[in-house]
Formats: sequence, C-alpha cells, structure tokens
Amino acid sequence: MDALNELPVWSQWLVGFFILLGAIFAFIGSLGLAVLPDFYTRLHAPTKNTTLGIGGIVIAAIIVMSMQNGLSLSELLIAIFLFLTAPISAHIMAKAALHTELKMFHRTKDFREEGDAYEHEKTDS
Amino acid sequence: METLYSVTVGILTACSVFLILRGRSFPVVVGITMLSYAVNLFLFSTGRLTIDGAPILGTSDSYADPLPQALVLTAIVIGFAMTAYSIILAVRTRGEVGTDEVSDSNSEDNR
Amino acid sequence: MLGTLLQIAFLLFSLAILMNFWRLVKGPDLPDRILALDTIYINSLALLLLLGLYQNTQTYFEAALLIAMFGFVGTIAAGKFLLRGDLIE
Amino acid sequence: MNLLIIIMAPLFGALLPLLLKQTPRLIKTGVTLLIPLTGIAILLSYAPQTLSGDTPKHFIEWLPSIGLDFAIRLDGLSLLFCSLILGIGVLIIGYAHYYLSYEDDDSRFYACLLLFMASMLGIVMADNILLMWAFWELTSISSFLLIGYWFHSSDARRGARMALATTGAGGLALLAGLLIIGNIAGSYQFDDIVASAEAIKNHEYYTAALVLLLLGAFTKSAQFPFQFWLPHAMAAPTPVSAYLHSATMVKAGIFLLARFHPVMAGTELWLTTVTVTGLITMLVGAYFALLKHDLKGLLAFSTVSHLGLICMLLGIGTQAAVIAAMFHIINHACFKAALFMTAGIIDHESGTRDMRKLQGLMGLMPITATLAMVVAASMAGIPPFNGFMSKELFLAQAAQQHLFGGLSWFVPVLATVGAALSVAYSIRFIHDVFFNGEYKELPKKPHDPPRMMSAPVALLALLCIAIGLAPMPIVSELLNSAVTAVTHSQTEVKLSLWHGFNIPLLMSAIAVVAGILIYIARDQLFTFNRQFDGQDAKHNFERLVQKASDTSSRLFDKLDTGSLQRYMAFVLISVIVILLPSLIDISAITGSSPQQSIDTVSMVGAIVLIGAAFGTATLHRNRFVMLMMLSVVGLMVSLAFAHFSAPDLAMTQLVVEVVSIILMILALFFMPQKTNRASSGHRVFRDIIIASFIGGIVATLNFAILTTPAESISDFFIANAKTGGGGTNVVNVILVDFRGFDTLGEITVLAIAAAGIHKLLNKLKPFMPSSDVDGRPWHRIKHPLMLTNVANLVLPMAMVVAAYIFLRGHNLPGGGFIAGLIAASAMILQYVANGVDWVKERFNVNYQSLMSIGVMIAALTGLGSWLFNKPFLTSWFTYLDWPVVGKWEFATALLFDLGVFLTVIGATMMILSNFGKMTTRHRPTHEGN
Amino acid sequence: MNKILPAPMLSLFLLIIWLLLFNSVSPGVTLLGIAFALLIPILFKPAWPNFAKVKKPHLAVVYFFILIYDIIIANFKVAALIVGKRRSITPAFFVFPLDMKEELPVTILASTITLTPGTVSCEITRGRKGILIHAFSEEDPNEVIETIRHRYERRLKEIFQC
Amino acid sequence: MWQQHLAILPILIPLFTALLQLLPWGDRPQPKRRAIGLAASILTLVASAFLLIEVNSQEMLVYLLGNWEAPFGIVLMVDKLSAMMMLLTAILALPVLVYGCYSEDNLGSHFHALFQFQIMGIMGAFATGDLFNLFVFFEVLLISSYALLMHGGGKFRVRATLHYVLLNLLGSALFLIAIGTLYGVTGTLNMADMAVKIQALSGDQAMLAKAGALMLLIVFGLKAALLPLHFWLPQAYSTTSGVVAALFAIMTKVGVYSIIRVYTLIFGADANELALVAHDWLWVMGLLTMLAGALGILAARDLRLMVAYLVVISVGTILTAYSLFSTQTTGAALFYLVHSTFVTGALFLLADVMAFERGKTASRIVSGKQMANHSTYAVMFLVAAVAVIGLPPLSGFVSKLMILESASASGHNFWLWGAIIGATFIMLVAVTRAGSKMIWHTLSGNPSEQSAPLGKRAALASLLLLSLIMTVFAHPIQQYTQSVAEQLERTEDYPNWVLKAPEVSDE
Ligand code: NA
Ligand code: NA
Repeated sequence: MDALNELPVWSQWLVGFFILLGAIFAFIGSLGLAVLPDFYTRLHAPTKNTTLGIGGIVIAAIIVMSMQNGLSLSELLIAIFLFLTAPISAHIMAKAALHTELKMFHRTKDFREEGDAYEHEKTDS
Repeated sequence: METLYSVTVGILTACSVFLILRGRSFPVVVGITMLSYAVNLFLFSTGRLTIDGAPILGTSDSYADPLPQALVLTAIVIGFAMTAYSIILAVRTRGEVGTDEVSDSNSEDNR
Repeated sequence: MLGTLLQIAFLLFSLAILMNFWRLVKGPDLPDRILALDTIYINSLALLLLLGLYQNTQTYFEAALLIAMFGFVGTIAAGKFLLRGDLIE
Repeated sequence: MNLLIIIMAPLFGALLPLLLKQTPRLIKTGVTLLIPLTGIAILLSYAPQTLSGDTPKHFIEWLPSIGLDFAIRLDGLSLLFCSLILGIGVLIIGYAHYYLSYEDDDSRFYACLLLFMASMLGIVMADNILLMWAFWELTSISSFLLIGYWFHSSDARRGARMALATTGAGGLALLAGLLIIGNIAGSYQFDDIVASAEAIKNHEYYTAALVLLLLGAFTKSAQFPFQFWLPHAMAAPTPVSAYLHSATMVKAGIFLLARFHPVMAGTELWLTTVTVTGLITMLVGAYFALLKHDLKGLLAFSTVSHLGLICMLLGIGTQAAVIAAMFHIINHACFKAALFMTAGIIDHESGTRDMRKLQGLMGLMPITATLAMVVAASMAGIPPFNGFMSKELFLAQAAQQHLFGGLSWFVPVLATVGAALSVAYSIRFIHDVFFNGEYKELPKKPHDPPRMMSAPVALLALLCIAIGLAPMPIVSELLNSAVTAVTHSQTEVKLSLWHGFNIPLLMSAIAVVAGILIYIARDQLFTFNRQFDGQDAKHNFERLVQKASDTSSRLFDKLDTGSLQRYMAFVLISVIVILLPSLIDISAITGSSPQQSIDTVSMVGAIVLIGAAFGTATLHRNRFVMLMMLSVVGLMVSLAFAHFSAPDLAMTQLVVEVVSIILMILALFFMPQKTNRASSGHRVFRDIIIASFIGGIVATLNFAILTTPAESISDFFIANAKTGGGGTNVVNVILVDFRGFDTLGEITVLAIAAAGIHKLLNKLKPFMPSSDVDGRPWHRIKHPLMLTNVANLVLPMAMVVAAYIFLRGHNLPGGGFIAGLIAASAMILQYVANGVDWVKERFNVNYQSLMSIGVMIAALTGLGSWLFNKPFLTSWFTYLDWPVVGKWEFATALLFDLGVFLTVIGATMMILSNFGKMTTRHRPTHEGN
Repeated sequence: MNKILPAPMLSLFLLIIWLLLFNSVSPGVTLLGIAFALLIPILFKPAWPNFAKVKKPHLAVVYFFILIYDIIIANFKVAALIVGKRRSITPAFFVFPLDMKEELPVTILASTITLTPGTVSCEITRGRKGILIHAFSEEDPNEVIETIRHRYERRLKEIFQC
Repeated sequence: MWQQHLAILPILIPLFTALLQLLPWGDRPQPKRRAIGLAASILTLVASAFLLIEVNSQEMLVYLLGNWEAPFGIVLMVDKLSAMMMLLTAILALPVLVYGCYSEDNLGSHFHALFQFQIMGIMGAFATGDLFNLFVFFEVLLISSYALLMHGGGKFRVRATLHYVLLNLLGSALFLIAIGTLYGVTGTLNMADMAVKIQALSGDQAMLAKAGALMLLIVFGLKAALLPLHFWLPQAYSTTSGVVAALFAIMTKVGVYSIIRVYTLIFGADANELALVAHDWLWVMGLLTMLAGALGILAARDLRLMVAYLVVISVGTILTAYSLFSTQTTGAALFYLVHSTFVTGALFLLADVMAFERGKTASRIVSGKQMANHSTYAVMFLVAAVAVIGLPPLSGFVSKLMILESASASGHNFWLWGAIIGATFIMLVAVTRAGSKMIWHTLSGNPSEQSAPLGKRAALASLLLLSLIMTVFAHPIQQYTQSVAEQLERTEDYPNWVLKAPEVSDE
C-alpha cells in the first residue's frame, strides 16, 4: 500500500480512475445479472460489463507495475485471455439456454424463422 | 480473522460431513471432496495466517510458514487422485449394481 | 486517496460476488446458475488483481492468469453438459 | 533321547501309512504295528529304572522364554499309562486290520491313530505342563479326525465336532488353569510345580485354577454334566471307540486328576467336587448304559460310569483309594477294550449293533460269546476276574470314607446302586445278544470272525483272568510306582482276590442280586425313559451352534447392515466420542497469540464460502447445482490460499478444481441427476447433530492452533532454500528438494490412480441416458464451431504458459505440477471441443507410458545422487554462464520437476481420455456447423 | 520453411505471450521464447486446423481498435440500461445472415457480436448460414444487421480475403 | 555402494518394477510382466532380509532422503520393528505373486503394476520416520488397494470396494487433520523429533496434542479394522479375489504397525502428560474387536467371510495384547502378528482354490461336490485351521501361549485371557463347522474336473509351511520380536539416532 502512495500523483489519479471505472462496471454487470428479467438479458450484463471491468483493473495494474519497474505488460495477457474466452462462454450458455427452451422476457421479440436453430429438429435415432 | 477462519472451516467440515452421511454415492463423493477442501484449509492454517508474506524469497520481510503449504499441495494432488478414482468407481458401481445407493437395499437407512 | 479507492473497489467487487452468488442460489434455471458461476470466477480474478495492487506484489498474477485461461472451461463443461450430457465424445 | 522316540515314533510315523498308501494293507498294518512295538521295547528298557523309583527325563529347549520346553519324564504314572496306550494300541491296530473294509482309507486311519497315540503318549509323558497341554489339545484334534473317520455320515461329522467342541473348550479352560498354576509356581516344569504345591493351594487364585483344571479333566473324561458327547463319539469305527474310550482319550482326564493330585488334592474343594462329580457320573452313566439299545452306546455310557468311579476314588484321595483308582484304570482298559472289540465283531459280522434285533448268537459265534462273557463278567465285577477286585477296593473306599459328615452313609449306598446297575447292563450285553431266544433274521448271517480278529479280545480276556487270579506278580510293581507318583509317598500295594467276608463283599453280593432284578425289570425303565426321547445331546449341540450362529447373524444384520452411511456414522461418532473428552479438558481454546482484524474481502469470501458449502449440502438432490456450489467452494478456497500468502496453493487449487469439476460432470452423465428425498427426518436430524459436532471439533482445533504461538522447523527451509536448494520459491524447493520424497509418493499416487481408473473403466458398462433429465433429447451438435476454434487457439498458448510456469516454478509461484495441469487442461479442452477421435488422430500419445516415464524421470533423478555416494534424491545445482544467454541455473530439481510435469499430464489425460471414451459411438450427432 | 515454421503468425503470437509472461526481453528469455515459439507449433501442428490466413495484417490492427472502441461503448450502453430503465427494454431474437463461410472469420465475427453493443451471438445456424443473435434492447433488427455487416463482416472479409 | 542405500531398496525396487510394468510390453506382455514381477519380488525379499540382518546388528538404520538432516528432511527410520514388518511383507508377497501369476493376473488390467505399487506403499509406510510421509505412503498403498480390490470386477466386489474407498477417504481426511493438529502444536513432522517436542508439552497445548493423538487412533484403527471402525473389512476382503485378499493379510497390519509406532515412540511411556494416551482405548476397542470378530465367524456363511473375520480377531488380539504395554506382551503380540499374517494369507488362498474347484457352491459353507484335489485341501485346511485357531502344535498355539503367558495373572489380564480363550473356542467351533461342511460333507458323484494349477497349490503350501517354520524356530523368532519390543521401549534412543544422523559430506 505504501508503495502505491510513492507513485507520482498524476499516475495515482490515473490508476484510481481505472480502478474505479473497472469496479463500477463490474458491479453494474453483476447488478444486471441479479436484476435483469430473463436469462438472455442477464447474459449481456456480465459478458460485457464485467469483462470490461476487469479491463479497467488490468490497465490500473499495468500502470502501477510499469511505473515501478519499467514497462510491464504481463497483465495484458489476462485481458487477452478473457476477451478470447468470454464470447465462447456466452455462446455456449446461450446455446444451452435455447436448447433447454428457457422462458423469455415477455417483451422479447422473436424474429427467428423455423430451422434457424438446430434444436427444433427431430432426432432420427 | 482467526475466529472467522476457523468458524468457516468448521462449517465447511460440517456441511461435508452431512453430505458424507447421505445414502447415495455421488453426494458422498462430493462430500469427501468438499471435506478435503476443509481439511486443506485446516492443514494450511497450521502455519498460522499470514497476509502479504508469500514464501518467495526477496518479496517480503516475514514469510508465511512454507511447510504446511507444501503439505497442502501434496494433499491437494492426492485428493484429486482420490476424487477421480472414487467418482469413477461410483459410476462403475452404478453401472454394475444398477443403483447409486450406498446403503443396503433392505436396511432402514434407505428409507 | 488510492487506498480509499481500493477499499471502495474491494467493496464493489465483494458486493458483486455476493450478488452473483445470490443469482447462483436463486437460479431459476441452470443456465442462470452457470452464468452466475462464470461471473463469480471473473470477479474473483479482479479481486486477485486488486489484492496484487494493494500488496504491491506480482505473486497473484499467475493465479489471475489461470482464472482467465481456465475459468471458462467450467462454464463450457456445464454448458456442454446441458447440451449433450456427455462432455467428451 | 530314547525316551523321546516313544513319542516321536508315532508322531512322525503317522506319515508312514500315508507314504505307503499304494501298498497292500498287510504292509501298512505291519509298519504301523512296528511303531508302538518299538515304543514298548523302549518302554521296557526304561521300566526297571522307573519301577525302582527313578524318573528318567529328557529335555529339549523349545521356547524357554515362556517356559514351554520339550521336557518329558517317565515316572510310575507315565509308565502305567504308556503301557496301556501302547499295549492296547498294538491290539487295536491288529484288530483294525480285519475290521476295516476294503473301501475304507486305511492309510488315513492308521495315520490318525498313530497321531492320536503320539499325543496320548505326549500327555502322559510330558514333564512340562504347557507341553502336556499341547498334547492334550492334539488328542482333541486327532480324536476329532478319528471320530469323523467316516465323514460321509452325518452322525460321524456331528459326533466328531461335538467331541472336539466339548473337549476343546475344556482344554482351553485347562490352559487357563495351567497358566495360573505355572504363574504361581514360577515354572511350568512339573517338579517345580509339585514343589510349590503348598503355595498353590494357599494362593488366592487356587479356586480358579482348580475349577479350570477340573473343567479340562471332566470334559475330557466325560464326567457329569459333560458326559453328553461321549455316546455320540461312537459314530467312530469300533477300533477307535475301543481305543479312545477304554484306555486312552477319556482316561486323559483321569490322568490329569492323578497327575495334579500331589499339587491340587487334599483341599475341601477338591474332595467335594471330584468325589461328588465322580459319584453322580457313575450313577448317571450306569443308568443310561442300561437304557441304550446300541451295543456301543451301552459301552460308552458304561465307560462314563466307570470313569466316574475312578474319578470318585481320586477325589477321596487316600492312598488306598488311589491304589484302587490306578488298579481300576488297568482293569477297565482291559475289559472295556475287549468289550468294544466284541461289539465291533458282532457289528462286523451281523451288520447291526441294536440289541433289540440281536439275539441268540451263542450258537452262531460261540467263541466270541465266551470271550464276551468273560470280559462282561469282569465289568460286572464278578469274581474271579480283575474287575471284581478293583470294584471291591472301590466299595471298601466308599464304605470307609467320612467325607460328608452325617450323610456319609449315602456314598456306599449309591456306590452299591452303581455296582448293581453295572451288573444289570453287563447282563444285558450278554443276554440280549447271545441268548434271549433263537437267532432272528439279520442283515448278515453272523459267524465267528477270523481267528486273528478275535485274538486281541482273547488276549484281553486272558489278561482279565490272569490279573484276577494273580494280581501281585502281574501288576503290583506297576501299581506301586504309579501310586507313588500320584501320592508322592512310598506305597506298598497288596492285592488279593479274597479278603474274607466283609462289608464290600456284602455290597457286591447285594449289587449282583439287585443287578439281576433290575435287568429283569428293565422294560419298566425303558417305558419310563421313553418320555425323554428326542432329548438328544447331538441335536441339542447342533441346535446350540446353529442358534449361536443365527443369533450372531441377526446381530450382525442389525449392526452391520452393509450400509455405508452407517459405517461412516460409526467412524464419525467414534471421532466425537474419543475427542470430546480431551477437548473438554482444554481450559481455554484461545491461545496467547492476538487475532488479526477482519477485512471486507475475507468477510465476503467467508460468507460466500459458507453459503456455497450450505448450498452443496442442501442441494445434493439436484446434483448439477450441487456441483456448481462445489465449484464456488473450490474457488473461494483458492482465493483464501491466495489471500493468506500461498500463491502456489491458490493456483494448484484452481486448476485441480477445473479438472475435478470436469470429471464430476463427466461422471454425472452416468448417474441419476436428481434424486428423491432419501432420508427420513429423524435421520437428517441425526446427521445434522453428527455434522455439527465434527464441524465444532474441527473448528475448535483450528481456532486453538491459530491462536497458539507458532514454533516450527520452517525457518530452516526459508534459510536454506536458496543456498541449499537453489530456488527462491520456498514451497517449490520443499516440494522438489527438502521433501521431494513426498512429491515422488504423490505423483506415484497419481499414476496409480490413473492405472486404477483404467482398470475400472476396462469392463465398465455404464448406464447412459439418451435424453436429459427433463426428457429432452440431446442437442445434435457435438462440437460447436466457436468452441472448437477457440480451443485450438488456446492449446498452444496454454503450452507457452505451462512452459513458463514450469521453468520459473523454482523461484516464483509455479512448478511442474501446476504446469502439468495447465497443459492437461488445455488438452482436456481439446477433448471437450473436438472429441476423442479428433484428438486421437492428431496426438498418438500413450499417456500411460508418458506417466510411467514421468515418474521414472523423477525417481531416476533421485537415483542419480547414488553415483555421488549421496542418499536418494540429494539435489545438485549450478549456475551456468552461457554466451549471449547469460547466467542460467541448472538444478537437478528441475529434472525432478520435469518428471512431475510429465506424470501429471500423463495421468490426468489417461484418466480423462479413458473416461471420455466410455460413451457409445452411436449417439445421434451432427458434425460441426 | 513449412516444416520449421508451420504457422508464422502463431509463432509470433506465442513469442509475444512468452515475452509478456516473463516481462523481459533479455537475451536468455528471448532465445528460449523463440525456441518455444518454434517448437510448440511444430508439436501441435496436427491440432492446428487449416485456419484462414490473415492476408491484411494492418486491417486487423484497425479492426482491433474499432473493436476496443465498440466494447467500451457497448459497456456504457448496457450499463445505462441496467441501472436505468431495465423493465422497459425490448429484447429481440433475430438471425444475422452470414456472408462468409470460413471458420475463423465466422468465429471472430460471432465473438465480436457478443462483445459489442447489446448483442450476443447465440447460435450459428445450420450450414453456417447465419448467426442467431439476441439483442438486449432493439426494436429494429435490420439496423443491427446492417451495422454488423458494414462495421465488422466487411472488414473481416477484407482481412482474410474471403 | 548399495549397502548404504539398503533402507530404501525395498521401496525403490517395487517402485521401478511397477513403473516398468506400466510400459507396454508388446503383443504378449503377460509372461514378461510375470518374470519381471517375480524377479523383483525376489530382489525385494533379498533386500529386506539383508536389511533385517543389518538392523539386527546395528540397531537402527537412518536414511536421510535428499541428504537433509532430520527433522528438516524426510528420513527413513528402519528399526527392528520396521525391518521385521518389511521382511514380513516381502515374504508374504512372493508366494502370493506366484499364485497370482497363474492366470489371476489376467482377470483385469495392471495387476502386476498395482501389486508392486502396493508393496511399495506398504514398505514405505513401514520405513518412514516422518508423519506426513507416512500419510503419503498410506495413500500409495490405499490407492493401490482400491484398484487391486476391484481386480476381476463383479457386482459385489465393486460395491464393497466403493464402501472401502469412501470410508478410507474419510480416514485420510482425518489423518490430515491429525497431522495438522500435531504440526500446529509441535511444529515438526519427524516422529522422533515430535516425540521430543511432545515430552515438553503441558497444559492446553498438551490437550490439543492429545486430540491429535486420538484422532490418529481413529485413522489407524480404521486401517487396522478396530471396532467400531472395522466394518469395511469383511465385505471388502470376502468379495475380492483370493490373491488380493491374501496380499491384504498385511494391510491391517499396517494400521497395527502405525499404532504401535506412534503410541510407543511419540505417545509412549515417556510422553509425560501425554503418556499412553491411547492405551485405554486400545484395550477396550481391542477386546470388543475380538468379540465382534468372534461373532462374525459364527455368523459367516462363507469361508472367505469367515477368514475375513479371523483377520478381525487377529487384529483385536494383537492390539489388546499391545495395550497392556509391557515388553513381553508387545513381543508376543508381534510374534502373533507375523503368524497371523501368514496364516490368514494362506487361508484366503485356500478359500480361493477351494471355491474354484467346488464350482457352483464356491466358498459358501455348504456341502458341495468333491474337489479334484480333495485330500490335499483337506490336509491344508486342517493345518491352516489348527494354526489359525491356535491349537497345538503350530504357530498359532505358540503365539497365543506367548501372549497369555506374557500377560501374567492379574485382574486386568484375566480379561485378555478370557477374551483370547473365548475367541479361540468360538473359532474352534466355527472353523470345524466350516471344515466339516466343506471338506467332509461332500455330495456323491464325480469329483470336480476343475483342478487348480499345481503352482497355486505350491504357493499356498509354502505359506502354510511358514507356520510350521515359525513353530520349530519359535525361539529365535521370539527372541527377535522380544528384542523389537525392547528396542521400542527405549524411546529415548530414537531422537539420538534420528536427529543426530549425519549428512553425507562431500569427500
Ligand atoms: Na463419449
Ligand atoms: Na465422453
């Protein structure tokens, strides 16, 4: 903690900003997960907000580490992996939700046509 | 902190024990797995709780006791092997016996 | 100042995890729970990073990296289970 | 040394008939006969010594520390019994040669007989009472084999088992008695024990010792109330009965009483117990003998009766009584062996032993009848046969004793009754078989047996007459030395047929007359006794054993329900019961260390952890949800590790968690995913109580430890990690160096688990659902496109990360294990995303060999230190200064860690790929999209 | 060349990861990194599918920054909706008709859709004809489809030349 | 060179053998695996024998793994007890493996590897002087046993294995808690060092350590099958294959060994406030175990189940005797331990061959058809029964006599006498019943055509022969077990030996 206070003030502000930004976004993401009306809408919240929230923290960490020991981008890897994998998780979860025919929020508009998804087909086993 | 820690470990243990006393293999295996978590926490804490003292030389002034950490690491690996074996054994038992109940079919434990 | 901000961040992430956990318990459906679990993982990752900042150490970096790399494997497995029952086929 | 041969010859000679299995019976009999004959020869060579008052001994050390040695002696008592055992043994073997049929396995018979002979000789010659006991139990075993000789008959099997159980139980009691006696005397050598006779009699444990001793003697000698087994032992071939129940086995109990006479006798307890038991046995035996329709049954109970008589004499214990007892032992052996053999001849020749069927055989087998009459007369106590003499002595003792004060007159009266009954059944034996009208149709038409078969009977009959007519030259010396050995005082035996008109003679006369009367009135007795039919000891015994077995079974079914729940509860309750007292003893669980303050993250972490734990426990019927809760627990544990300065643990826990959850989900596919409520409310309540106690105990221990100041060996590791182990990550250095042996064990466990799982899956026919828990058919896409692509991308990246984690593990968090799991997880992701076939096509890795080689690398690294004469796993490191690259550390620990790395990959992949392969190929699928 | 360097972009990528991990470009680290960056693609070549090659790397960089920008915007939008009028949102399901077939570009597009404003790609429909999208609050799907087509799909087609 | 590493050879030989067995050995691997396995078992036997000879003259071998001095590194501490147990294991393993090589190894995969792993685990548990390392070797031997129990498969076997596995997993968790508690209080893992630290404890710390000590009792009691922790054993041993059951004759002894080791060295007579913490419990539990075992053999309807309960009785006998805590009783209990291992091992094999030749009736205690080698088994059964019941003249008699004699007459010991004598009687009744049913009460008709291979019978006979050898050479063996007990009693020597063992310096 003390080490952080030894950083230049501008960088402290910068770090503080990113930390706060990240935390707020992540919080809103989780809030969305808690309060949104159906699974599909809830899916949006964490995949976007939380992911970005982490992005904020990562940037803060990069700044701090770089200020102390020269350019340090290791934490970037975390962001890379996260951005790589978050859409897949969302995709699979959405697939699963569609497959299990979860109830949708009543205001949802469904523009799908027959045959758009696989799970409606009869199995031929 | 110590109170919180030990109470948590205790509750974790209690919940595991409750699961271990269930009548079907799957919850029992899960209970044992969870018990191993509790036990690992317990074993780990015998080195006492140290914050910001990872036993990596040159990173701190006072280090956490590294020995329990090494022991827990071993315990985690062994626990993993055991979990794997027992869960697959449970599957096999279900395959051969036809049920995953672990109490005898004519005993009251089942009802 | 940074200290206060960090505390606020800790608090926000903690609350976030609590809310995630609430969703995990409440459901109502399995995908909701999977999503909640996935989010707990990601928020935990953030907590680890914050801890690293707070203690000014890089010792948590690898753990955070691992969550980023493999946190989604559990989600995938759960999703695949709902879809196909069998994970490896 | 020669003395030893008497026992060793039959003991090891028992093998001879077995080795000669293929030879004709004559040879077997001959060889078998040689053994006791040798014994007799040796015995005769020692006899003068013994008769002159010496006691030849032989001593071989066996187990000196517990006082069990191979010590034997030949005093007068031993000599007397040895003569009987060997002498009658010879006759029995000769008799058996003719008695056994062609189908009978004569080798086994002779072998068991010799074994039995050896053990009997061992009993009577043992100078060490523990050795004596060993032979005592050997007689039980060998007699078990002999009684059960015709094991196809259920009577034989049951009779044998009952005999063994009874005499075996008595034997065990005897052992306890002997141990007590030996303990008091401080030695198990007989002479030492006799020397401490007074101490023993005055010892507080005397009563216990005596009771136990008598239990042994009474069961063996079939004394009341243990007489029940003897008649059922008659299922044995007649030579066996003739041997065991005349001269040997049952006499072992009598021998024991005689042997311990100088040590234990003379007390009120001895006097009362032994005398009364003898008296009752005599009467009961005689009464039942009269009732039996089976010839051998009659003889068996008559034996019981006569043993009671001898027992009573030993109880009275005066010198004259002992003389009478010893004399009757000889006489009884002679006439009873002969009678049994006669019964065997009758059975052999006529096909039955039932006296209700037999009659009028006098004309058909006159020789047998004559011999039988002689020996039966001896048994009845008719002059001038030997039986008469010893009975006179007995009656005299009965008349003279003053044991029971004003009631002492009872004894001679009852003795006379006994004698009368003896006369009665002797008459029955003769009259019912040989007279009693004309011969009636029998299974076989009887005639006198081959001469050689009657020879032993004739010889014994002659002996009965000879002893009766000239007792002094024949038996006096033998009796003298035997009685001396029993009473430990010089004896001068005087025997004569005629004592003049006296009380015993009167009693004898009354007995004869009464006996005849009783025989005439026997039908009333039979009628009276018919009401007790069905009270068969054998059946009682069987029922008892069966009942014990059933009760145990039931008890077991109650206790041991085959329910794991119950076993688990037993273990846990044991923990509670055993630990609670010591925890209660702790005065304050808070130690002297101050507590640290709680921060938000810890608080929230704890809340989530506790919540997830409760969730796992309560949602166990919805298994998928339970697994997710478990994941949260795992994650929070890993965060806790991170928070409390254990990054290595946090990482390990994380990756292990991922792999475990995958495994569990894989397993869940083959398991019911939701189950109904399985436990009753009160069981849940019980479980909650147990769980709370265990949780409480663990929490208490944990808290107490956490607040106790730490003192440990760990400073050494921190101080030496860099200088001695060459790494800055102390945990890793401990793992690969200080405690590398643990790690070697740990990866071995992993490898074994993988092999074991392979074994498990080998023959697995899993139950596989074709639809999910709601009955919905499975999604038709096996491998979603996005997942496949990302998995493919992640694999090489993860390998880079794994390499990184592996290489720096020695200095920073990481190491072979975590690296291995990272690599494995990436591979698993391939399996999930692309499927088994896809992976198999691309990576043809033999995971099993990989893991084996991994462990081998680790172990060989450890072995490498042997080349430098250092113990296993001694590490070595150096810093290499390379051009361009710079200074790099090389440590053998890295090599060791490489082994760990490979093992982890190999084992994990072996587990998962094998498990993954389980599912059928015929699942409805649709490749890609 | 193909034997030693089966996937140059991947090798480069791996080297970058390696250097990021070590947070150092010292000769030792770099050399070892190069070794791994070469070795791993060779070892895992069989598992490396025949991905479409990036033909225009500079466009990829542009795409990357557009993506970052859109992600940030997306976050604000969704955050505002969550905090604000979440009961009045109008979610929608619709299909984005795909114009490409190559695996990698489709995957990237689907990922992009998930990460960007108000949309999540739920399914890739049969025959890779389209992507089923769930929109957080969208009255008119066609507008979204146009944006995706113009902003992302077009660029991806250029990058991969497909 | 190898002499200095003698202590670790019985661990390393099986380890490397097992690893070799895991490699593929071509198209027909089994003959090669058998050859490797047998050769390794002989080597292990030789090494263990040398070890015993060495220890007998040198008192104790201390082997500093990684050349780190105790208590910091892990040490192997081979005293006379360890050496005896290791040799016992090696002797038992050889005939069992020979038996297994007659097609038993074809019933499932990895038999040879798991067999060697099993031996390795057992050897390690006997050799180690470190409490946590003991845990590790427990796990090695347990996981091998989990897999071996399954060998051959089948409904009942799988189920029994599941119970066994889950119970032992609970046991392992308790083990870790106990280790944690003891480490938390003493700050060390080395047993000799812990003994020193325990002596210095007082008050609450001592009570805390006591809790750890008693927790260990549960753990070891579970392995040893002490009442009420024995329930896993009968089902597991009676349903598994004969060869595995025979090998497992040593498994309960690992628990027994651990009890003796820990409650003599660490919590023995010198432990001040913690002196003999477990002995009262052991006394009660031991007696009850004998009772339970006795009831069990009465109730058993299957020979293998009966033998399993005979194992339970043997455990009860050993531990009750040990709980009296005198040199004589411990020595006698150890003699009995050796005897019972061989005899119960032989009985499991006998039950197996008999079951094979009896066919449909298998090992159930009912009349069945005559076996092909009927008279051989009759003799073997007789010998085994005499030995196991404790009738003269075989080793059972000698060892029981030793126990009874060493527990000199006093109030406390009468219970032991009563229990042993009572149990012997029940064994007598039950075993004769079984023998009479299975050997004597044969159905008419042709004898069985299935004949167990000669090699199996020879392996079985050699185990029985060991009982005979123990009878004849009772005195020297007893002198050894007595010296083991005497050495165990001198706990003050252990820290001197272990903690002062020097590192190997560079020359
Ligand atoms: Na599959
Ligand atoms: Na699968």
